[in-house]
Amino acid sequence: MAKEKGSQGLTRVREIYQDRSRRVEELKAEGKKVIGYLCIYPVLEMMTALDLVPYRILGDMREPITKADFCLPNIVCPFLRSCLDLGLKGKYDFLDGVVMAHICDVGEKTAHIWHTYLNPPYFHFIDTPHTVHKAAQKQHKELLKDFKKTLELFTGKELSPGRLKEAIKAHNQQRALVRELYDLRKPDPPLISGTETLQVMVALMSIPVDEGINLLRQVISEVKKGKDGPQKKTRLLIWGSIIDDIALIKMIEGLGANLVMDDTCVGSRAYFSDVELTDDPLDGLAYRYLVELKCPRTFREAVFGETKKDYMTDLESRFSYLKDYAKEWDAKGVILQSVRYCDSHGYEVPGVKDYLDHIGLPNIYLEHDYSEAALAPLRTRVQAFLEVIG
Amino acid sequence: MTKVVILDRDEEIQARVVGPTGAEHRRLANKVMEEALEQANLSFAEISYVIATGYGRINVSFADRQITELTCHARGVVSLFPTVRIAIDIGGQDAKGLKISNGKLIDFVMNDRCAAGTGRFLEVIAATLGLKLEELGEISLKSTNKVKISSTCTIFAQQEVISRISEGTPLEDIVAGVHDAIASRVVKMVRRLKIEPDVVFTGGVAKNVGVVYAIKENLGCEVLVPEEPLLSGAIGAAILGKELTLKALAKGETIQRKERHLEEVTFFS
Amino acid sequence: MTNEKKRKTINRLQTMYPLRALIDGMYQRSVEASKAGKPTAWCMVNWWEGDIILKAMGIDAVYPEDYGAVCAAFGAAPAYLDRSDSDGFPTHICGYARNCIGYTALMTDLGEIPPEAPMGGMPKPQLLLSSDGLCDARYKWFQALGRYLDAPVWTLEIPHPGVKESLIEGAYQHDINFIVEELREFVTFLERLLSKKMDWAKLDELIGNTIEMNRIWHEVNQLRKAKPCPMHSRDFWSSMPASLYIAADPKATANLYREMYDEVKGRIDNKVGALPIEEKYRLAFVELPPWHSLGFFNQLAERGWNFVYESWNYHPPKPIDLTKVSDPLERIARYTYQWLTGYYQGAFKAEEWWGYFAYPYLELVRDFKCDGVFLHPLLTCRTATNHLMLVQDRLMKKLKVPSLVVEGDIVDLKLFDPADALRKAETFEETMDYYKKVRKEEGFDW
Amino acid sequence: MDWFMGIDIGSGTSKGVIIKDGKPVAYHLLPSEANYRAVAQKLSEELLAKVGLSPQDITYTIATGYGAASVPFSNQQVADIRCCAKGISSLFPSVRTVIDVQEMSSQVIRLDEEGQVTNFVVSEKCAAGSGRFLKIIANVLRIDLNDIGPLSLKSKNPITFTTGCAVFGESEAISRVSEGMSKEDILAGVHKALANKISTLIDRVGLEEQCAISGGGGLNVGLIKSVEEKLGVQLLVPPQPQLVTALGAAIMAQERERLVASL
Repeated sequence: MAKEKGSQGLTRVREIYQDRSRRVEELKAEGKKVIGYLCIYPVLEMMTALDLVPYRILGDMREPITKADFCLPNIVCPFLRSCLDLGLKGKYDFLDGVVMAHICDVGEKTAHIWHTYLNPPYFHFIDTPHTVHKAAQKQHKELLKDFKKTLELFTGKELSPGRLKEAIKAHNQQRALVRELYDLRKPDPPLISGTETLQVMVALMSIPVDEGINLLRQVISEVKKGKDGPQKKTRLLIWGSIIDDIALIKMIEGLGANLVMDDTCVGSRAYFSDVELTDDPLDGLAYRYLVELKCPRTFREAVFGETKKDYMTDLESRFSYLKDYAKEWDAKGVILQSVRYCDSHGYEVPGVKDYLDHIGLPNIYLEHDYSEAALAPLRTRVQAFLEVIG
Repeated sequence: MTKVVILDRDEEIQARVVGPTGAEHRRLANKVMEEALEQANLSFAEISYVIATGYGRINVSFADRQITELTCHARGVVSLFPTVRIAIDIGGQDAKGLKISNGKLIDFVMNDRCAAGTGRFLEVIAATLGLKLEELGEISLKSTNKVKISSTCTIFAQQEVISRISEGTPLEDIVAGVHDAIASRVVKMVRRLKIEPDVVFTGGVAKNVGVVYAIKENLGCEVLVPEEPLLSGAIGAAILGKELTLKALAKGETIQRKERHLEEVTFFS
Repeated sequence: MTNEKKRKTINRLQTMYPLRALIDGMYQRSVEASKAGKPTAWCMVNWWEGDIILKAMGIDAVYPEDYGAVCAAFGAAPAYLDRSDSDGFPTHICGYARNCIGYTALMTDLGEIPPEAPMGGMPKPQLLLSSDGLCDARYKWFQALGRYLDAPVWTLEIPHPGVKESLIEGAYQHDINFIVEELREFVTFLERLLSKKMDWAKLDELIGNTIEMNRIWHEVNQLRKAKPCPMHSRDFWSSMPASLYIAADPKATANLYREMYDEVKGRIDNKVGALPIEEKYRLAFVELPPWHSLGFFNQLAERGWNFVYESWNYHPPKPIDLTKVSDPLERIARYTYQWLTGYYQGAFKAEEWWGYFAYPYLELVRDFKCDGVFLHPLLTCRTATNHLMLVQDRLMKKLKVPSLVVEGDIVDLKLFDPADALRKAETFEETMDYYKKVRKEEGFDW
Repeated sequence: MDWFMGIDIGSGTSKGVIIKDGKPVAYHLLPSEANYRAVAQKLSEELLAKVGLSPQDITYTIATGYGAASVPFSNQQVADIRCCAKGISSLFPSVRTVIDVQEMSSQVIRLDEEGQVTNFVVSEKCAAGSGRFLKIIANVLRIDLNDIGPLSLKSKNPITFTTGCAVFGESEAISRVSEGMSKEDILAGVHKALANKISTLIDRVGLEEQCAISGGGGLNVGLIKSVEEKLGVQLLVPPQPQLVTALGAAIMAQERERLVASL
């Protein structure tokens, strides 16, 4: 992109990570419209196809929550509280619109509160189903049709299947490049650290897809040259709720580990599944954005409509991909982490642990308050975990 | 508390010193270290390896290496009780449960998120009751009908204790209740490791016979307590230090060491 | 329940007792059924969506959420909570879930219902029927029970559209179709699980009776607009399970509600309120009460506090005519959907976007002329809590009605502090007095 | 007779005030310690001695605060929030918002011209939102509680406590010290943290000037400064902030007719 002021690759990534909204605010100045989206369930392709810039709404674990308390109590997900807090402090005022989905209860409440108090020019709520039943898939497509209607109303443009397919191709291309980048974490030592990878992911979620593609290309070629990459250290996989700040990753890697793979939503969850190009593009989108996304907010069964449940089969069907990740990226242990008060992940923990113990993969569960300072008490746990798996 | 243990190569204790820990970690580490050297009557240069552990480990400027208290406690406890499977350690800052399988730490749980269930809890209560920490144990054993402390938070438990007193509840019953509160909290946490004998109880709080009793009650099994429960972590650290040194020597590697001097650090000029 | 005062501070309805008794029958029936080798199910509250179908298939269900309240009231909960915690479930998850997980773990260890289990306990189920209605903890929780039970989990979907989105052309229809198709799959599944066919005629009749039962129950509660309010929330909570769980034959239950209607109507005609003394303050109670210290309401009653309405989500939907809908499953779908979206028209007119859970209080507090709202955030129930601050803020802005916040929990007895609550309540009276004045000045009619 | 007594048994300190014609004529403070009954008794003896009265001379006594139930000689108990409002408006009739920072909790009270509570919010059961947090940190830093205010004013760049818990806060303070942070920066940080907590309470009930501070927190110039900065308002500070609630209780005793009527 001409606009990218010379600096490229990882330098550019760091610039964007430091000042996420700068690029979209430039684009706004050029007359583009920017739509904020929460979590990974809103369909990006539909926005891109209408020449809107999707911009991921994230929290800030370095900023104390002060404004959100009057409408979202402090016993709910601190990440969502932080997002709302930033919104109420005007940090997201540059957004022309906001789209949120029924990711979980608190996510749903956050959406309505956002709509009530911040009432952006465009607001849409996608009531994403919580099962993957056939009926749910069909419903999801209907919901995307509704989304399409309000988007068209807002932009005054028609969302044609042709443009949508173009957008799908673009986003699939970006996803392929992300996976290519993740492949560079397979060698020992990995060619890129977990910390830098996270910065890349955050950057991608802050700029238009085409710019993201170019950025990824530059990053990949730089990383392949492999200068000043990480040292050999204990290889770990990290699972759990959102990580949108390098603080935790940096701390873990600083204690003598390389995070070589993740199962989180500012990471593999957002990029590891493509959208199938179906005749009616909405079919592929409806399927991918309901069935293929890995967040535990969705209820899954080993065998749909089974009449007797077998625990291990159930765990296998829900978590075997973690075994594959561990194998492919040669992880020696797994860090399970979740922000406090996250039900979707909280209920999942004993199950994941049972599975990992079953396949003999050492693991530790860390719970944190989505606050940089409150990460300190985790140091000793992580260090001891590394001493244990030695 | 800051503890120093100096071992010789036969793991004989040459010096053991316990001093308070305050805001000034580093300065105290230095002070206690000097005492220990005096006791062992060694010069600092003669110490082959120094391992720092515990909450303030990063602040021990002269340590050759930092290792977490979890690993060190495990090692220390194993050296004292080779048959240990579960070690419970309650210190001033935190409480830990260690699962040990043939001498190695395999799993652990810890609480450092909240003062309840740590020694701090007892300190606060003792102060509230105008008692010395050491007195609590004996007093509680007199209790015939211990009270139930319903608040978890230390600070609110303290209020509860105060109102109990003004209600005229016998002191021993209150203290016994407090001991049960901390014990049940810690035991509940440690149960996640699936309790197997032998269970060893260490840390400053293990000096309190009342808590030892409460822990036994809550576990429903015996617990072993070392003579000097406070030192197991330091002993473990020293043993690990020795092992690292011998391993290095065996391989003929040179050992990375910090300079052997206690730089004076003064924050509070 | 526990520490109930003998002195009469609230005029309880006589017609409440037979309704309250039905819930005990629910547990007995289920245990007997299981002894007799008949299939039993554990259900999440699903607002009649799945209950009627189970009934038609002859399954006696119990509701672990209700059982959480039972265990709290009988003081059996702490042991179960501890077990859940030590099995590695976070301590911040739903209190009912911890209670149920602990209970189930214990039952699995023992191979039988734990001897000390209140109400004879919940028997080992053949089916776990969860729902994503209102709260996603409820299907995560049943999923987690897989650790202890081999019963399959079926999760019922209930759409939660936003107010605006629900009015997009075609949205209503696809939401209904969605539920209908889900229910059809569910029926097929049940037929396979129980290897017997659905008796559609019986289902059709049950639906009719359930809707009629709830219509009368709704009418009973409408009477509470009267001043003084003839029925206290405590009578609501005691009578609610009969409707919410279809604890007995809906036709028989309908008659009990009818009798309750007559008793309440009689009180109104004779100007008798739920309090023996003057009704000084009318309050709405939002969320579930502290089951283990209900005596607290007597102390408030002594101060002239009457509780005239409760969380809308424990009430039946606004009446809706479904007689023209022929497909029984579609009738269920429309009925449950009406329960969730019944206030959407009003919300849209008022241009209030605060969502299906919070908005109804705007209409309820206005229609029942409440002086204040008692918010009871349940520290381990996020779903019940996450919208309360919003309710508090909007009611103040829109209606000049203040809210009193008193933290508590549904199972963890430690979290509710009656002394502290009373201290706040005493002060809250001055606040309610003040806003009475303000509402007068601003031309509100109460 | 026209002497009235207000007794405020707080979790930290117990305070008593005697008024005549609405004017305080004697006050006394004692640490609450363990036995509330004893403290209450001692408190009233000291008070009576100061004005040379005997218990019979007191027409009416109202007890309030955490230990109000343990004041055997009181005629009535009233919630501290109401007493606080009453007390502050007798000192500053223009006050519409009062921030009451106590040992165990903080509360923000909105009041009308008669000192009637129009709205209020009490901090959650969390020591970090109360004066207790300050005590804990002062203790860690080995500084007298009375000195932390002035000392914190020296701070150039206060540290940020992002942690929401007093116990965390303590550990965090310890490690900040060992990182070489100055005591004044840490103290200023604590005050900032508490000020943040207070402003979130304010967000719930709204801020209407004039605004005053009461309770032990009112003795701490450091806290007052950070609250003023955070809220952008001047705080009115009574000469004896920790006595406000006891004073209010005494005044209510005088106005008991209204109270009796309302019961």
